[in-house]
Amino acid sequence: MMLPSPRRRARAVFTVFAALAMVAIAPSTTPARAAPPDSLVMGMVLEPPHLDPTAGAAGAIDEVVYANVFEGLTRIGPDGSVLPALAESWEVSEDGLVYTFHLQRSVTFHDGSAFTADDASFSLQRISDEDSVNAQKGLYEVIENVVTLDGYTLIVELKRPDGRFLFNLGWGDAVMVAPETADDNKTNPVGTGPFRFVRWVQGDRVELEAYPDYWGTKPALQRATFRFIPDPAASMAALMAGDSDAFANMPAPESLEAFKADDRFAVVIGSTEGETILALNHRRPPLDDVRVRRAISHAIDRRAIIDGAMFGYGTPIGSHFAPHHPAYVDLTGMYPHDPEKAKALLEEAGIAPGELSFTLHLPPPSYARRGGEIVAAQLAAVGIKTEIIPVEWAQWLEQVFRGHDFDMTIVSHTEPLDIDIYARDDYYFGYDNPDFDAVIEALEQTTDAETRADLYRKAQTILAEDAVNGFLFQLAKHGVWDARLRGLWENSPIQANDLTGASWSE
Amino acid sequence: MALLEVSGLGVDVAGLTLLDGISLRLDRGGSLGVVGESGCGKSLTALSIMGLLPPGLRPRGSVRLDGADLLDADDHALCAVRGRRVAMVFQEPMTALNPVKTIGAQVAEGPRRHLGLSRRAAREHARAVLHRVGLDPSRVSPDQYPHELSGGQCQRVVIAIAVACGPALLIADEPTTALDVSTQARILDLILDLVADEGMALLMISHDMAVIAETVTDMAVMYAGHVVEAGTCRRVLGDPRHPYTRGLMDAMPRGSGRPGEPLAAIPGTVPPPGAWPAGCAFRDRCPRADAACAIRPPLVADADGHAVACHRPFGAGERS
Amino acid sequence: MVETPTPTAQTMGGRRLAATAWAGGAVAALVLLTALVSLVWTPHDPAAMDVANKLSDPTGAHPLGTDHFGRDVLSRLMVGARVSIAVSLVAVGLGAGIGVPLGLLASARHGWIDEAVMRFNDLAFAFPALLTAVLITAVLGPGAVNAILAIGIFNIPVFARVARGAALSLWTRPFIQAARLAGRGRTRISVEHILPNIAGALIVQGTIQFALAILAEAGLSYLGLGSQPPEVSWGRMLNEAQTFLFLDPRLAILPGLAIVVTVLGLNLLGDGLRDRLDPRLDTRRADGGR
Amino acid sequence: MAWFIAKRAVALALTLVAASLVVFGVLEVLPGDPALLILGVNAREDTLAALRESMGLDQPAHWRYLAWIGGLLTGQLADSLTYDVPVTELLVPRIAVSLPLALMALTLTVALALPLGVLAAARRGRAADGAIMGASQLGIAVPNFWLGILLILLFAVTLRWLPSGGFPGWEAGVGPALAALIMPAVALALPQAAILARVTRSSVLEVLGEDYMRTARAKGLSQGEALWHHGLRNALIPVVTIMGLQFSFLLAGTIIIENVFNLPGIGRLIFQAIGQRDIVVVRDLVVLLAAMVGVVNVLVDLSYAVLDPRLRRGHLRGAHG
Repeated sequence: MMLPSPRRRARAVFTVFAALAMVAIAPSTTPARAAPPDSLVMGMVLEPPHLDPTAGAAGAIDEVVYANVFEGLTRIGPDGSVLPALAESWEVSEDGLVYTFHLQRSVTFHDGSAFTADDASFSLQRISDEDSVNAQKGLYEVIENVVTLDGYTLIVELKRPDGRFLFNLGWGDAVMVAPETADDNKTNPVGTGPFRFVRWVQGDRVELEAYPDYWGTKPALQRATFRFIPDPAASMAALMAGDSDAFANMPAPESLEAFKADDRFAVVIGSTEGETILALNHRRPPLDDVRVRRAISHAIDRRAIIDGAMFGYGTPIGSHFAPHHPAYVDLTGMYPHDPEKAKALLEEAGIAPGELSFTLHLPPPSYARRGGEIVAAQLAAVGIKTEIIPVEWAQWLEQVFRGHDFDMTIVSHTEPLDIDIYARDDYYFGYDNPDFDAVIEALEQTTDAETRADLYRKAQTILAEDAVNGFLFQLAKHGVWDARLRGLWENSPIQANDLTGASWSE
Repeated sequence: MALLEVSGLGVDVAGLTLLDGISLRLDRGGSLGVVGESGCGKSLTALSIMGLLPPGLRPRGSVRLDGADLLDADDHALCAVRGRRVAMVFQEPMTALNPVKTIGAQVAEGPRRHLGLSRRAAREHARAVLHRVGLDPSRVSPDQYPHELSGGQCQRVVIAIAVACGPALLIADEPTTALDVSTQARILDLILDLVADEGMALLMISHDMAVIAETVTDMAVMYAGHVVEAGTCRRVLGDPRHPYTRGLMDAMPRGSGRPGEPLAAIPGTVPPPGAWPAGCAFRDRCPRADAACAIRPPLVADADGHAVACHRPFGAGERS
Repeated sequence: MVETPTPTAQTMGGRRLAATAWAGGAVAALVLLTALVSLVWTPHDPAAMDVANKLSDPTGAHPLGTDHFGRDVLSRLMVGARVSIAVSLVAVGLGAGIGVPLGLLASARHGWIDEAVMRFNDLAFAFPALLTAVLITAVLGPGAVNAILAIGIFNIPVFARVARGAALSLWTRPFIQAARLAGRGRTRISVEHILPNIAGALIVQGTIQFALAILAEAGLSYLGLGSQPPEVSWGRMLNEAQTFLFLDPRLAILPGLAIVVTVLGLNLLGDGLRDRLDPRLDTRRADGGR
Repeated sequence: MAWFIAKRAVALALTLVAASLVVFGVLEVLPGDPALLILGVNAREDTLAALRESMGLDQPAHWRYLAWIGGLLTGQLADSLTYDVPVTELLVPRIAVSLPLALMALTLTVALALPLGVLAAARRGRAADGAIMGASQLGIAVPNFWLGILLILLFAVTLRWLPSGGFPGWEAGVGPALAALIMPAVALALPQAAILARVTRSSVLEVLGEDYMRTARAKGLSQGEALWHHGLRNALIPVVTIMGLQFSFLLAGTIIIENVFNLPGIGRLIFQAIGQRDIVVVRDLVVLLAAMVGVVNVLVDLSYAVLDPRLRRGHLRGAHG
C-alpha cells in the first residue's frame, strides 16, 4: 500500500508482476502430505444434493454412496459387467418374465437390523410404485409383482421380457434400503455397504468409515472422505497440496500434463459412458434435412474439439456408442472433416452461405462451454452462424430437454448403453425413424448376447447414416491420484467411486 | 521586563505579506486593545502570539513572553505555554467548543495537562471554574453539551477554558461580536472581573472602539496589516491623529457595526492582501492623501508614547 | 480572508486540471482509442483459433502470447476493451438517462413524487447490488445486454440522488426565481436552466460510475453472467483464465491489469474534474460504490 | 431512544416486506423447474408431478408466499429443495464461514483505513499523503476477485504459505480456519480500505479546519492530541456512514470471493442455489442479507447518536413531540 512515488510505484507493480510470471516455472517442492495408510480423501467436482440414490438423478449421489454405503441385488463391475451383490445368485424363467433371487444371508444394515427378502421387496416396490419419485422410474416400471418366498428368496415378475433388467438392478436407483430408515436416507443414509455414513459438512465434504459388521470382504480403508471442490483450479491446488489424495475424474484436463510430469501422482485415463454430442433439433427446419445435418457433421473437426476443449483427452465417435463396448463400430470415417464438402451439401440443400443461423445452448460443463466455442468457430467456417446461449442445468432441462426450444446443444449422455433414447417418442432432438425403432424393439426382446451385439451395430450405423446429431467424442475419465494408491477404478461404466478395493501400497 | 513584547512581527504566505512590522508591548497586569476593521490583521496578530497560525503562514520578527521568543520555540515548548501562560477567548463561542464533548470535560482538559491534576481533581476544578464564570452547577451542569447552552453561556465556557489554568496573559479576540447586545455587556464585565481578580494581562481585540474604550488602558489601531496609531486610550481616543482612527470613531456611535461592513464614514473597504497600494495602505480611502503618501509613513511616537504612521496626521485637537 | 465564490457552471473554467487528472485522462483516452482501433484492426483475428499453438508464451507474432484455444491475447485484450467500455458506457447512460430525469422531477415537484423517488432509492440500496445483479441475470439469462440492465439499474438511484441534490440548491437561486416569475414551466426550467448548471456534477459522477461499471462488468463476467463467447470482455477473459491459473497465470494477470489501469485512469480523471468542477462532492464517491 | 429504535424497526420491517415481495416475484419468473433438475432426463411426467406436490410447488403463488412469510416469522424455515434439510440447518455452518469472513474484512478495512486516512490528513500535501492517496487510487481500481487471484498465485502457489482455497471447518482448529480466511478477507478488504481511507482523510481535513480544534490547541494540546481527543470522534461520523455501506458491499462481495477461494459460505450457497433453482434457499438468503443490511443501517444510525450528542437530543425531542 505504501508506495512513495509514481516511479517507485511502477517498479513495485512490475516486481509483483515479475514474481507472478515466475509462478509458471516455479518447481513444486513440497511433497504431498503423507496420508495415514487407512484413510482416503477423494475429491469431487459436484456436491450431491442429498445422499439417497433412489430419489434423485444427480450423479454425485452415486459417486459418494454407490457400492460404498448402499448395495443393490446386483452390481456393476469396473468393466461394466453385471455381478452378484446382495443377491448371491438368481434364475430367470424361459420366457424371461420371472426372476428368482437368492439373497446373501448374514447381511445387516448399518443400524444393525438384518437384511431380508422383505427389505428387498420393499425396496423394489418403493421405486416402481405409483407415487414413486425415483428418477429412473421408467426402468423399473416393468416390474409387475414382487413376492418373498422365504426370508432369503425373492421372486420378481415382469410385465414383459427386459434384456437389461439385471443391469438396471445394478444402478444406484435400485439399491436396497430398510423400510424404517428409507425416509431419512437423504440426510442420514443407512445401507448395507462396506462403509457407513459418519457426517456431511454441507458445502464441504461427506465422511464415511468402515462398517465393522460388513458381510463381504472388508475394505482396506478405515475412513473415506469425499471433498467437494467445484473450481478446477482449486482442485488442482488441493491435490498438489495433499489436501485431497485422489480425483477419480479431474475436472480440468488442461492440468493433467502437470500431474503427469510429477511422479508423486498417477494419471490414469479411462473411459466413461459419456457420449458427447452436438444435438440437433429435428423439429426445426432445415435441421430435418439430412443433407444439412451431414453438412454439419462434415464441418466438425472432432480432433480440434478434443484438443482444444479437452486438451487431447477423449475418443472421437461416429455414432452414439461407447468405443470400449464390444459391439462398437468405428463410424468416425463416415463424415471426415471437410468444409468444402459441407458447403457443397448446404448448397445442394438450397441454402446460401451465411443464410443459416442457429442457437447453440450450452450447459455449464467445460466440454460444452469450451467445445461449443470451437464448434461455433467451425460452423462459421462453412457459413453457418451460431448464437451461443449459456444455460444452467435447470434451464437446459426445462428449455431444451423438455421444452424443445433450441436449435443445437452440446451435452454428454452419460447413462450406459443409452442408444435406445433415439427410439423414444418426442425425445428432445426429435429424431423419428421407424427402422431404428424396430431395431431397438428387437433389442428389448432379445437376451442372446451375440444377437444383441448385432442389433447394437445396426443401430449405430443407422444413426450415423442419418447424421442424427453431430457425434463428437466419448468423454474420458481423467483419474489423478497419489501414486501409492491402488484399487481405484480406471474406467467409469457407471458414475460411482467404488472404494471397496482401494488401498495404500507401501 | 514586559510580559509580552512583540517587535517587528510579520506574517507571509506564498510571497504575500499579510502582516508587517507589528510592535506591541504589554506589562504584567496591563491591558492593551487592538482595533481595526475586519481583515486588517488583528486576529492574525493574536494567532501569531499563540503560535496557532494556519498551515502555510510563516511569521517573522519576534514575540517575547517573559523574555523568551515564542517564534523560535518548538511545538513542545509552545504547548507548555499555551493555556498555561497565554490563553485565548475566541469570537464564535458556538463553533469554538467541541460539540461531542461535555463542557466540564473541555474545561478540565487544560488543568489536567498543565496543573498535573488527577482526572477527578480536574473535574472538580472545572466545576469550580465554571461556577466562577457564572455557570452555576445547579443550573448548568458540567455534564451538558455545548448545543444545550445559549451563546452567552457557551462564551462563558470558552472563557472558563481560557482562565482555567490561571494564565498571565488573556487574549480576547472579538469575544462579544457573535453575541446579542444585552449579553455583550455581561461577558465584557466578566472578562474585566476575571482579569482584575487574577491579575492577568489582557489583550483585547475588537473592531468596536466602544469595547476597547471600556476594557483597556492602551490601544493600537491596525489597518491593512500595519499599526497606524498607538498609545494610551486616553490619548488615542481623546485626540486621534490618523485619518483612519478618526473614521473608525465616526462610525462608532452606530454601535451595530458588524465586521466586514463598510464604515459609513470611510468610503470603500479594506483592500485584501496583495492589493494594498504602495506607500500608505490607507491612501486610496483617505480624504487627506496626497503625493507624499506614495511613500510608506513610519510609525513615529511623540514624547507621551502616542505614535502615528501618517504623512498628513490631524494636529492635536484638530477636528475633521 | 479571500472569499471563494460558490462554484457553479459559470466559474467552471477557473481552476486548472491537476497533472494526475491529465494522466488519468490520457490513459482513459488511450484505452478508448485502442477500443476504437480494434473496430478496424487487430494484430490477429481475435476469434481465430489455433489449437496446436495454444498457451504459447509471448513471441514476435503474438506479443502477449496465445490463450487456451491459441487465440492472440493482445487482439483479445483490444477487443475486450471495446466490450467492457461499451457495456459500461451504455449501463451508465441508462442509469443517467432514467436517474437524472427522476432526480430533476423529484426536485421540481417535491411532494409525493419526491417521496416516491427517494423511497425507491432506499429500497434499491437495501439489497447488496451484486446479489441483485446475479438474480437479474439468472432470470434474464447471462449476456452482455442483461449485464447492462443489471448494472444500469444500480446507476439509476445514484444519478437520481446527485441530480436531485444539486438541483434542489439551484431552485432558490435568483435566476431560477426570475425564470419562474417570467412564467416558464417547471419542466422547461429544469431542462433549460437546471440541467446545464448541474452538468458538472453529473459529469463527475458519470466518470466515477463509469469506472465502477467496468469493475461490475468484470465481476459479472468473471462469474460467467456477463458477456458470453464469442464476445470478448476483460471479465470474460478472467473467467476463462481461471482454470489456467496454475498453468499460465499470464492469462489471468493481463486482463486484470487492463482493468486496473483503465479504472485508475478514469478515477484520476474523475477526481481531477471534481476538484475543478465541484469540490463539495468529495465524500459522495464511495456512496455510489458497489 | 426506545422510540427511535421502534421507529427504525418498523421501517426496516416494511423494507423487508417489500424486499420479500420483490424476491418472491423474481423467483416466480425464474426459468427452470427444480423438480426436473432433481429427477433428471429420464424422469416421467407423473414422477415429476408427485415430486412437485411433495415440495408444495403445486400450490397457488399467494398461498406459497404466505406460507413462506409465516414460516419466517415463526422461525420454521422450509426444507431446501435440493438438500432436503431445513434451510436453518444449511445456513448455520455457512454463516460460520461468511460472518467471520465479513467481520475480518471489515476489521482489516478499518484497521488499515483509519490510521492511513488520519496520517494522510495530518501530513496533507507531503510525501506520506501522496503515497497513501496514490496507493488508495490503485486500491480502488483493483477488482477484489482479481486481487484474490493474485494473492493465491503469490501466497499459495509460489510461496506456499497459505492454502489456495477451501475451508477446513472450525473444528479443525482456529489456526487453520483463520489461515483459510485471511486471503479472502484481504482481497475483500483492500479495495474497501482504499475507499475508506480517502473518506477518512477528507473528513479529518474538514475537522482540522474547525474552530474547536484551534480551541483545543490553545489549551496546550499538541496537534496529535487535539486530533485524537477532539478531532477523531467528529471525523468518524461520515466515516461510519461509509462503513455501514461497505458492510453491505462486503456481504455481497462474499458471493464472488467465496467462489474464488472455494469457501462454503453464504455467498457460494446463494450462487449455487440460484443455479440449482433452489428457490427456498434463495429467497430465505436474500431476505436474510437484506435484513443484515437493514440492521447494519440501524446500527449506523444508532452510532451517530453515540458519536454526536446533538442527534441524541434530536431523537429525544422526536420522542416527546
